Amino acid sequence: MTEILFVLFAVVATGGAIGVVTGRSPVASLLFMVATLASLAGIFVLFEAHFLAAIQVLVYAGAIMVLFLFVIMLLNLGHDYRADLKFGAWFLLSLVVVGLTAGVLVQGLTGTDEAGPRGDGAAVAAALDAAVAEKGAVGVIADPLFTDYVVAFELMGLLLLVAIVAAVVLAKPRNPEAGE
Amino acid sequence: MVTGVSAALLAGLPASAAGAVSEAAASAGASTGAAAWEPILPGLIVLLPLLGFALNGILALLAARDSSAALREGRDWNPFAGPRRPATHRLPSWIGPGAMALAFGLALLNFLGMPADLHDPVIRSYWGWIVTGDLRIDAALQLDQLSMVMTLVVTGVGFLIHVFSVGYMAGDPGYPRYFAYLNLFVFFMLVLVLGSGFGTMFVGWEGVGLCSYLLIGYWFSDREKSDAGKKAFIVNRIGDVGFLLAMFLLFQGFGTLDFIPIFAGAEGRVAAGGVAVTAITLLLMLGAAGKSAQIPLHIWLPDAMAGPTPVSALIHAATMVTAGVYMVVRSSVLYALAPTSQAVVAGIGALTALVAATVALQQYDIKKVLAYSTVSQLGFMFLAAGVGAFTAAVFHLVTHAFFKALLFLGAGAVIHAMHDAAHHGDGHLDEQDMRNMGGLRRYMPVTCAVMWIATLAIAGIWPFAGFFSKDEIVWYAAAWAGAESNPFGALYAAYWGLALLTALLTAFYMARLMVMTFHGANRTGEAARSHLHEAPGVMTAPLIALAALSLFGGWINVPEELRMSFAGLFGALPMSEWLHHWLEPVTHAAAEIQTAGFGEAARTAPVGGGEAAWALVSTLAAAATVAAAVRFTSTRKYVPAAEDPGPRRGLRRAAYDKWYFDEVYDAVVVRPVVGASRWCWKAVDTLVIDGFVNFAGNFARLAGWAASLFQTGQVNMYAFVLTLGFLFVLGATVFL
Amino acid sequence: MTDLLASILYGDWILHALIWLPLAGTAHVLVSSAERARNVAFRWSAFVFVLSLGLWWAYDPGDGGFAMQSSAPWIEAWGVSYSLGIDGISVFMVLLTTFTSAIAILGSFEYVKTRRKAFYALMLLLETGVVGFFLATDVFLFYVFFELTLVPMYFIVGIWGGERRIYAAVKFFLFTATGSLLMLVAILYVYFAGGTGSFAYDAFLNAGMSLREQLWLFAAFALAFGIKVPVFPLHTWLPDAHVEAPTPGSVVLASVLLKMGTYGFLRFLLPFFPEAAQHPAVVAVMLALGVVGIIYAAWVAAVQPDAKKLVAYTSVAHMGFVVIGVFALTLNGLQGGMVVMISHGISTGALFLLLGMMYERRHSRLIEDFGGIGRAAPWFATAFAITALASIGLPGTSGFVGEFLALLGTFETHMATGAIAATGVVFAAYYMLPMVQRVLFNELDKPENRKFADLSRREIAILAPLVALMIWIGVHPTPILERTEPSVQAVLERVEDARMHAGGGEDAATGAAGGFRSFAPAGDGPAADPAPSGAPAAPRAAGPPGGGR
Amino acid sequence: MLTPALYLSAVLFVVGTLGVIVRRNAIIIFLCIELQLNAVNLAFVALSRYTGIEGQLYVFFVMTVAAAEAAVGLAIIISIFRHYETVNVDKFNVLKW
Repeated sequence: MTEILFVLFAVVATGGAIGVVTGRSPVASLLFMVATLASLAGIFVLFEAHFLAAIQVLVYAGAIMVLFLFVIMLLNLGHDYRADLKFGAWFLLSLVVVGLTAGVLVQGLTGTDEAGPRGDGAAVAAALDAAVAEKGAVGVIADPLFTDYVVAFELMGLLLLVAIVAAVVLAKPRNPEAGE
Repeated sequence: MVTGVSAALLAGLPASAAGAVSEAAASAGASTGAAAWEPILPGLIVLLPLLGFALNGILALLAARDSSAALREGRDWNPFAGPRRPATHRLPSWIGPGAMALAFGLALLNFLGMPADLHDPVIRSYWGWIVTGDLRIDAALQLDQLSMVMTLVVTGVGFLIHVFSVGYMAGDPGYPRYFAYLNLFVFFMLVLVLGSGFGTMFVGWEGVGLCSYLLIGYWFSDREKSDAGKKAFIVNRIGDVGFLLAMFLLFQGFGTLDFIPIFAGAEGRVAAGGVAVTAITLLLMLGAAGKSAQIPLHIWLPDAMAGPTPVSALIHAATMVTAGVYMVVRSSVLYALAPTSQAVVAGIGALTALVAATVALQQYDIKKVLAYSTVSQLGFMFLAAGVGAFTAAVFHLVTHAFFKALLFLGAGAVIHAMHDAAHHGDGHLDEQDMRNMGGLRRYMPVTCAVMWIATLAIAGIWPFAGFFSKDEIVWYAAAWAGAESNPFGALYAAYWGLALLTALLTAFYMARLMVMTFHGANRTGEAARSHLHEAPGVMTAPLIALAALSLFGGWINVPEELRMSFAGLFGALPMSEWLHHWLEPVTHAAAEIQTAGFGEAARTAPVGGGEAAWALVSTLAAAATVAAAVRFTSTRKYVPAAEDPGPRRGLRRAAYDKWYFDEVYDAVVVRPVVGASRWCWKAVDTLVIDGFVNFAGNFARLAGWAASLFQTGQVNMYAFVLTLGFLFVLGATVFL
Repeated sequence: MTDLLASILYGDWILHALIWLPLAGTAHVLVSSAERARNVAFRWSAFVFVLSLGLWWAYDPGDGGFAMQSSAPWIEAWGVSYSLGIDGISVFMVLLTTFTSAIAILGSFEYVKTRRKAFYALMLLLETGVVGFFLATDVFLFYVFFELTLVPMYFIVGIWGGERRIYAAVKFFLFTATGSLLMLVAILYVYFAGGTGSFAYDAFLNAGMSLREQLWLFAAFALAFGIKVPVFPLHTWLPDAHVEAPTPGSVVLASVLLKMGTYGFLRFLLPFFPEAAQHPAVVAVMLALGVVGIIYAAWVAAVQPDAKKLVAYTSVAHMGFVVIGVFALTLNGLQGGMVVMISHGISTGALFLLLGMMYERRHSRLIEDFGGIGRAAPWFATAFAITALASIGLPGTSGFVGEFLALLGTFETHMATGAIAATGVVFAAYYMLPMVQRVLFNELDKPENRKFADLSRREIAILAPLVALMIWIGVHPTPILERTEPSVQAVLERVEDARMHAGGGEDAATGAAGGFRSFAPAGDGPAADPAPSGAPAAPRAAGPPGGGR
Repeated sequence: MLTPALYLSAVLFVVGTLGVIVRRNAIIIFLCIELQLNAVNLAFVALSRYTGIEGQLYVFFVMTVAAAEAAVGLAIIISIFRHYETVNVDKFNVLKW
């Protein structure tokens, strides 16, 4: 069952990704992207990462993609498709390089043991399952986040704050009369 | 610190002990000698002119402050205008000559006190000048017979010329500066002649060159005059390189630069006629040629006439230019050991004497004639030194100092008069051109009379001073030509012939000068003529003193053979060959070496006839030449300089143009060096070296430009390149 | 004086004080106002100079080794320490530095009008760097100070310079940095390959490099110092830097920074790599470069239209004398090199100050813009003439003593080189006198020059000590010579020891022995001379001993 | 199931890369970058099963950064669009030299 679901999600994700790249209009690409994100969330669930799957749907597919959509709408780019995709030699060259990269990546990843890189995959998975059972899907992430990684977590907050301020400043329309 | 060192035993020590010799010379205070003579404050002789320089220098700086302030404010400034000169222009009249008088008096005291049989020089060492490792150059004075004679000449003639200058330079705004330079010159000249080694001598050597430079360019606002000073300095420096190299060789060979150990050890240390001593002496001769204006470095002296005339008298006639002769005589031992060098020195001297005399024949500038005459007479001195007649060289140096100083000062008096006349005359009048003179005898009888005495002296007419000294030189050339084992006998004989010829030329051009200046019709012009006048007493007094010296100066060394020539007049002179005996301690070593090498000098000239006979011949010939010149010159019509282009072509034109030495040097040396300098700058420095440097810089810039081609500004491109890089790194981690 | 200094433990603190007091001055300048900056800076530098004067008495030459040594660990893991010491070579360099720094700051009062605080802060920082360079006895520390001097000079040229200041500053920086980076590599090589485990001077002395290694290391060091000196083909940064630098920058550059190169020769190059230093090929190359530098620079100087550039090229010529003096590897040559360094620092520094005064008055450096200044400003002309004469080595001035000794020392071992170099004396007159003539003499034909102001009191105060020093060193250099001699002798002995280890067969001193052959009396054949070729031959041994003073 | 997940991650990543290289629309390039990030997220999540909870933590952080990046990036795009009236990256080439 899991394998079937994985293949299904994988096919949708890959298809969505290709759709993103080849989508005729930004809105189409965006919708393909949402499909990809959603199927990735499904795969997350297969890997017992329920909390992340939820966030993926809520934040990514929901919030961030809507943000993109807003921008597309704001800039009125919905039906703007003029030679957007670079065909020709450039496309072929890129395809070769990207294909090579894929090949090398696959080559590098081939032989990754089902037991995981350290060889104690089963034990880790068991421990993880036990932890989830004990603390719940959220608690298992929240616990290290607020203990060992609290500094990084706080910095993330700071980063978001900075990003918000930056976005406001950058996107603020300049008043030509103000001379700036 | 002032401790007398008498190195009495030095000369007698065997050569192998020369180390101990220099040690003894170095260790101040060790009195090993038996000589009891204590010189009286010899340091003060040197110090007095320096003191004069310091005082006059301060006055000069103070005066210059006023004059430059006046210049800036655009007002006239003439310190001589008021009824009473300012102190800065009054005091030098006393400080300058005063310092000289004191120095001369002190020198005279020492000279009189110096025992005639003083065998070894007295060294007074003051401080270690350059002391490092095995090199020790002391600031020390050496008093011996030679340096005493030179000191007397320098301070004595120097004093007279200082007195003359008081009159001559009156009216010049730079009056104190002039005396400062003049005093400084005397200081350096005394260091030169009194220095106890080549190192100390070199200080004076370059110092007098500096003063010569400053005094030639005394009127520095005049482009030509400061050019002349520069030329003198640079040409002198060429000679100085020879001097320096000779010092280096001497130091290598002897481990010291002091005279005493070098001359005492020379015979044992260097092979007679060897390469080393020949090189040393030739290099020293290069130095001497530079300082004493011998071919090929004589070109600066005629230009040096740009300086005030008393300067020409003091520096470029009486003292500084004879420094080369002094140096050769001082190194007589070395020269005696290098017969080849001697032949070269004599050859240079003879050639210079002849060439300069021919040029003098065709000059119209009174000072140029005298300048070439000086070069010619210096040639005689080198001829004397070259043929081993070191005493004769010094003798001629002394008499020449008298009569040439007199000639120059006389010319100065003439120029002084002409200058005043030119002020009142119409238009431009070259106050030094003899074509503008003529008939000055009427206006300046004293000057005319004393200059005739000097002319007869330089012409070599008995019984004037020049006769004895010149005759001795000529005779020595003849005598050594006949020495049995002289390898250069034929050469010496040729020198003798040249010397005789030159002596006659000398008589001719000097008589020409006198006639053109003082006799015949006056060519000064109507307006100017009434302002011609005799020089003031402060100028004529030194002239008269020098005239007396020119008249009787030769008596200090009347040859034994000619002693009886005075018999009819005063009875035989009691002091025959006095100078010869006086200088014996200095020159005897050289004389012995020469006699050992060449054999005894001959008693007859190469073409027969003894000393007395040739003396008679030469004085008669000189007298005849003077008479001929007077006749020839008087009958010729001279027009004022402005209307005369000079001789047109042929040898006369070539002599008029000084045999084109300046032009040749300009083409062969000056232009190539300047051209090479420019080439070095423009081609090597700017093009090659900086080109390489800039290429390195530009290469980096080029590489940056090439790399910047990737910077298209296209995000896709960047992403692509990024991916490529990622691919490489990934490939490396996966496959390697 | 010595007792007084001992009673205040002068030797214990003076070296540290000389390095850090200028830095304190830098801080003080930065917190004071722009108007007061120059006074503050001058007081600090004058204070440091007065303090340093005690070295004249407190430094006891002894055996020529380092005196007043002190050491404290700095970076212990690498064996780096803060070690200072002074010997006969560095004592005069330090005195020269403190002296010229004070003079240069005093000379900049009218010249520097903008960003005065920064300027004086940099000048004092530069003094710290240079003094530290001369006093460091730890190679790492020495390198740090060497680089530290680069930065202030770069800014001084680049900010307060003339029109092409950026080009000049960058050129200066790149030239020097190139050399010093190579030297850093060489230092690290000695440190690692030699297994010294420490950057101490003595450790480097005993690193025990093979001849082959030494030659490479020598090349790296020689390049670094040769650029700084500068030696002939590496000199082109100097004229540009000098021309563009402000007067005080030129003064310090000429007086002190160039000496860092030749000081490096004496302090590091010869002692660290003695076998390479007396390798015939190396000696031949260095001497040839020195001689070419003397004559070439003199020629190029002679045709410069820009007075400052002319003087800059004369620096190259003067430093050529130092190079030949050093690589002649004779005591006289080395001593001569030392005196030329001191003398050049004084006379060329003074020349740059004088040129700066000319520039302040007329805003031109072109020789042709002047003429007849001797009439308008006689005091200025007097100072200028004396300085110029000292620069061309007239006897009785400092220049002569150094050039004479350097040439003499060169001539002892390398006759031809010495003879060719001696012609530099003529060319010195060839470049200097025409400039003197065209500036001071000739007709006063330009109306602007009639207003050329004579020296002010401040300017007299600047020039008088310089002129006095030129003459004093020229008349009585012995006190200097006797202080430097033991240290110079120690350097020489180290090279000569290596020569003995090397076997002495192919050494350069055979030339010396050859030079003496002609002096041997006939019959005493040179082949019979048993004296070892390295030792002075017989006649020299008979020279006057150094005793009696 | 680990290896297929990693393969998928790789494929998504290169597809995203291709998009960045070949698209001109800045918004789509952004989307492709998000795609790349998600590909990596997938790898993290897959591996967290075998190495520990940290993998998921990193995904959390990546998402935060992605959000921040999207906010700022989109703001920049708006700003650029105002100036150039286009989001075609070929037109933005002042970022050179």
